[in-house]
Amino acid sequence: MDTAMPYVLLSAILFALGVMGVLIRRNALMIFMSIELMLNSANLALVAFARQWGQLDGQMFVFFIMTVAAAEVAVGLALIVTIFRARRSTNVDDLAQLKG
Amino acid sequence: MNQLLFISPILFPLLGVLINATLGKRMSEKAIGWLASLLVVASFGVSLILFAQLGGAPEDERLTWGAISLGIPWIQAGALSVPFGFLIDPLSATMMLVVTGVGALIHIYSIGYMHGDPRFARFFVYLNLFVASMLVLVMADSFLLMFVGWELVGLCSYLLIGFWFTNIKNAEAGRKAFVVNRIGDVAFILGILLTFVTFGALTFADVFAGVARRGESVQAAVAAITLLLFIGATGKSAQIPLHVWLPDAMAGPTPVSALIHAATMVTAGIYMMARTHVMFEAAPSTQAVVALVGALTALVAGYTALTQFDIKRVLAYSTISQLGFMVAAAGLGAYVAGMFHLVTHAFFKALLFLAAGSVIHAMEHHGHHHHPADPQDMRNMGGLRAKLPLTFVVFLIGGLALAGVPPLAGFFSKDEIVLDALKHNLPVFVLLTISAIFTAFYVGRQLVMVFFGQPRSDMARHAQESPAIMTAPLVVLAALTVLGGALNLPGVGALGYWLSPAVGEFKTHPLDVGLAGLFTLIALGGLAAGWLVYRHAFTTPDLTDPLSRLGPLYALSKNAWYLDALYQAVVVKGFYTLSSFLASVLDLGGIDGIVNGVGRLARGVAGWLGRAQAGFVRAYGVLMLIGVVALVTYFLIVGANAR
Amino acid sequence: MSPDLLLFLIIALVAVAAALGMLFSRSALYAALFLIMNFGAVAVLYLLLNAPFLAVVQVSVYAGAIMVLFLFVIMLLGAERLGRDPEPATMRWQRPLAIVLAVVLIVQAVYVFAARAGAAPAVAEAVDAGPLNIGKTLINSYLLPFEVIAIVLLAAMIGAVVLTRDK
Amino acid sequence: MLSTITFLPLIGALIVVVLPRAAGRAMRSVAMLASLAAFLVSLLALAGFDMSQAGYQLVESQQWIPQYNIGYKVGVDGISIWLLMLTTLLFPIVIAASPGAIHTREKEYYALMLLMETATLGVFLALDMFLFYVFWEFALVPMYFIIGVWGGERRVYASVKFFIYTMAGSALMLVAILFMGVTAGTFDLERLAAQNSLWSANTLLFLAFAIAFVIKVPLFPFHSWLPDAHTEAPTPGSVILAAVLLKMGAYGLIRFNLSLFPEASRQLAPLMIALAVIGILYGAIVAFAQSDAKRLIAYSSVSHMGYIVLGIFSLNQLGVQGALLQMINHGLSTGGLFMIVGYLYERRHTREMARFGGVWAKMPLYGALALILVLSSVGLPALNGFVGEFVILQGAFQANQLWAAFAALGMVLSAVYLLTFYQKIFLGESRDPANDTLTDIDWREALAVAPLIALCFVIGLYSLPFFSAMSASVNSLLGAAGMVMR
Repeated sequence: MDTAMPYVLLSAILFALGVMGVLIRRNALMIFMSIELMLNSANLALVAFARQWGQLDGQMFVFFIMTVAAAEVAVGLALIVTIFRARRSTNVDDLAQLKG
Repeated sequence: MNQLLFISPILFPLLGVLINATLGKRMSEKAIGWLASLLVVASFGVSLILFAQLGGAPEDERLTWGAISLGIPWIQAGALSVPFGFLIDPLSATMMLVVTGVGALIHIYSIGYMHGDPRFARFFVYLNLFVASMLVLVMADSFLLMFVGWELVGLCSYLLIGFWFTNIKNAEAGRKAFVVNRIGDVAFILGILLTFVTFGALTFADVFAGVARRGESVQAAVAAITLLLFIGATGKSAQIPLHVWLPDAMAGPTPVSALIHAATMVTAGIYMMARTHVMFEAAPSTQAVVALVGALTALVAGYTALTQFDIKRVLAYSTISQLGFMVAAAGLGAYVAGMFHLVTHAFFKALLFLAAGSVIHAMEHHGHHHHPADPQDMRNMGGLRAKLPLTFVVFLIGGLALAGVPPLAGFFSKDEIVLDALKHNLPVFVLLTISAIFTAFYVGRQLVMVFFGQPRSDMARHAQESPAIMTAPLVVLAALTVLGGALNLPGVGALGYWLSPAVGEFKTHPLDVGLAGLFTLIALGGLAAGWLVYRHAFTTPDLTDPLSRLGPLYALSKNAWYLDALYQAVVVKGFYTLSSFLASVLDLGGIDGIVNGVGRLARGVAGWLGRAQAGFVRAYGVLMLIGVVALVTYFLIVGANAR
Repeated sequence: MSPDLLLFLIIALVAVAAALGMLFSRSALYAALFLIMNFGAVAVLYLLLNAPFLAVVQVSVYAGAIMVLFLFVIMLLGAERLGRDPEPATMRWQRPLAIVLAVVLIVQAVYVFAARAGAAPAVAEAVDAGPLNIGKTLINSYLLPFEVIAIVLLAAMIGAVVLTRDK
Repeated sequence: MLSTITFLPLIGALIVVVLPRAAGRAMRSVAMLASLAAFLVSLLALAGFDMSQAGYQLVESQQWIPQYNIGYKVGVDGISIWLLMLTTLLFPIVIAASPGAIHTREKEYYALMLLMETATLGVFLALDMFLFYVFWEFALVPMYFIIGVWGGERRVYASVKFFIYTMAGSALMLVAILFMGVTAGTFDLERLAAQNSLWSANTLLFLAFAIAFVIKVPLFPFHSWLPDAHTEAPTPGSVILAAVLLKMGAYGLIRFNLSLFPEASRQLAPLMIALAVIGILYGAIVAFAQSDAKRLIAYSSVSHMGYIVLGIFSLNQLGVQGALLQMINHGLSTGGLFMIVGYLYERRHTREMARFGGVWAKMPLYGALALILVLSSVGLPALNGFVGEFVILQGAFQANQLWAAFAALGMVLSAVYLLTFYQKIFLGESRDPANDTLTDIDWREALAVAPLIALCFVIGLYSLPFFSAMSASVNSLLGAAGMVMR
């Protein structure tokens, strides 16, 4: 294959699916997973571009994004657990107020 | 040094203002009163010295001899430069003597009159301030500096009319005087603005030189300027239609009425016209207006004075009427006659007012203290001839002078004015003649009502002569009233020749015996008529005026031609209505309404949008997505076009 | 059709299928498993894209550590069965709209690909992306971000502990 | 030196902030000292100011955001020198008068007051458009809080209205500033003015600036925030608002509109003159109908500020100089009047004029001082107001005789409403028994207004130094703009 473009297309499709997931699911966990999917698709695009231009920087970015994603998951899950303890629910529609 | 001497007449009373305003609380009445009076006397003394020095100067130098500038400009911006410059020429020197001389007498009189007033010191502060301001007006060498004095005397008038301010009526009279004067002042200011735009200068000398040099080319401008200046004069000198403030100004203490509202301040308009006669003479159309307005004022006010009961109101309308004579003289170009009448009027009208003050003082202080009756109502008087012999004599002298009985001062000065009118302007002559008849009549009426017959109230019955400090100035003024005519006797014309460098060509003429006879007859006839009509009036509890039988004619006079009522109904009411309409409807409802309306609209839109911001994360997400899709679509389209 | 392309298509299909499976599975547990599958597929794609190191990291960190964390939480909260909450009245428009928009986004992506992919330049020469080279780059050019990201991880760890601590 | 003046109050504010909450006395002293120090240094600046020079003096220039050629540049010329003095003079006075009006949250209050001084000084001294804008917007914030926290009953409404109205006005100005700065590649005011041919006739840019400024002035019909803000603000806030903040707008009109857009100024001068004259008469007539003393003075400001705009857009030497002097005059007399009304409010807690009457009899000194300020506002010769008004009218008369004649009518109306104001409160008989216990002002209160009154006389009798300091700058401004040089 002499082009990385199909990878980019796939990345876009996965990204869109992730967006859809964020928007149609109401469970905070599911939304969170969809976000992971989106991040992952972005990573794919970056790797594809790195391949396209024959440089390592894209891969470096992916490395950092993965690290940040790990941190994000840790904090995000901790938040979900805390909220679940308080509300007995992981439904984001129940969280429409900006107060505890 | 010379400069200091020249302006010291102004500085003396100002010193009095400073001392009495700051230390007056801790000084005794005597100290306050004499300090203030002596400072004005000092002013008078310096004025006399200056007058003598001016007289010693060669005649053709008298216009410039006393021109001084303090060297520091008052206003200097762009091309506009107004120095503190003063001018002592025959005209202003004469006026200075009148102001400080009569002023000093009235200061002394006030020591007695204001005795015991809780704001004694303040009264003398105001009086001194007035003298200083009036001298600024008189001595100014430029329009703008004259305007400073012009406004400041108005301020003093305001403060003194409302001197007993706890009575709201006095305060309102003061405000009315100030506001009506301000209307005239705005015209004055516009005249000054136009003068500067036309001539590029504001000093009298420069402007007059400009008028002389440019002649025809500035005629229209000069006509407009003089008309505006004259409107200013109608305010200050109480000419129709702006005369309505002066009768109300009688709310002030009587010495104030004598000094400000009879002898000096109200004559400022005539003085100003004499000062700027070069311009008025270059504007014949304005002069015609001036003469007519003056004569009409003389008639209208004289007619009103016929039926007033308040002793001071009679004199007030009489003042307006006499000012009308002077203004008419100025309009006829007879500035000497006008100034002559100004001087004699200052003597006899100050005398009349102070004598009236003596009467009121006697009525107030020696009658019942809890009198419900008005001590100024002539119907409560009567028979005071016996109680107040000295006051009676001086009042009689003043009254006869006012009526124009020879050989008192008023006769000669009035005679000169009507002679000029007869020569130049017949309608004005007719109006002035009728007015003279009225004058004699109301003087007779007043004399009878106040001094003859029997006392008609307890106050009148218990009246006692005023103290010497009040009567002494009366005697001096009476002497001046008797001798004042000598200033400018027909055929001699001392004052006329003295003033002529400043107010233009003068040539005395011998007494016109026919005219003098006619006016003597008018004076005596009017006095007799007043005597006859009022000899037995008001003796019964029925207090109606014998003249009330004239019906509408009486009502017209009694209500001062309904002018006050008209102004009240149209101008004052109209202003109130306009003001509350603008404030509540246009401002709060309209302009502020629009502002708040925009605010409400914004809040409405925000509320509508806010419902989308209910906190549902997924809703936000969709909105974001809409944005993303829109952006992508946009770039697709742009990209497509770019290719 | 080259073998590369064939391989790519198969794996891409797996990835998309897994994503869809995650999207529409009723159970969070299944969803998580579908996501792991997707991540695995993407890891293979990394290999194809000359990123072996990332592929390994993807499997170990993403599919391994992160998703295990997810599974723990799901089981901890007992939320593996997702209740069918009634849609709030004001939000009824939201779900269809989201689907439509997402589809539009996909269509746009495909359109761009169809219209423009032919114009894309050929891929460059592959560089050495082995662990050694990656490590060198990381320590040389990306030292500061590397340090920063370490702090971020530390902060996240502390934050997670603090947040979930029982009062 | 100018930076010292500008930031001395800021230092004072920082000190106030770290003081303990209970140390009210120390806070007052620090605030007083900081503002007095700024005043003293500004006196030095005045002494070092060369009146014959037209350009900016005591300039301090520094790079700030070099990427966009934004600099920190301050300087003073004949146009701003007296505004600088007015500002530094008024803040100590206001701080001296504050203890009577402010009883809560003193720490925040004094800190905000000092911040306000820094901001307003910055506005008058900034010679970089961007810097100017920063100070301009920053001046809003302390005033917003001063009205909103220490104000009267409707303080929240008034402060929000004040903030949003003026903020909305300056939004367009920001756009214009950015546009011009980017187009010209510099934000330096001097360099922008030197190449003003780029926008000289651009009415859109003119309006973008003018709207921001006339709202602040405020010019009819953009005045409706003013009565509310003035009425609800605490006394010191009203004084600063009237004396200093309104001047920012008029100053901006001269500094920016006249020098950057001379051609557009000339084109739009008839409109501005018409609005100014309508404002003069309208403000006066509406003032007459007010029953609240502060509202009356607020509308009188609308009227008086109309004179200033009239003078500015006469576009001649007399008009602009008169306007500049009148800015000082208005600061002195209206500021003084607000303090006077404040004294009464502190004693009686009402501003309804109908509840007073005969106060002069109870408070002789107070009545006399109030009368002087009223007369100064009325425009009585020998006091400051007359000099300014006359010079403005003379300038306006050269520009347009008819409008000037209408403007002169304002002199009658000002006498009407101000004397009515004086009469309702000070004359006649007391209309409320609560007035019986009124006591005359003490020496501290008298001393606070004394400088204002003294200056009223000084300017009224000896305006020479005031005019001569500004004439060179005004001359060169108008000359550079190619305007009439009369």
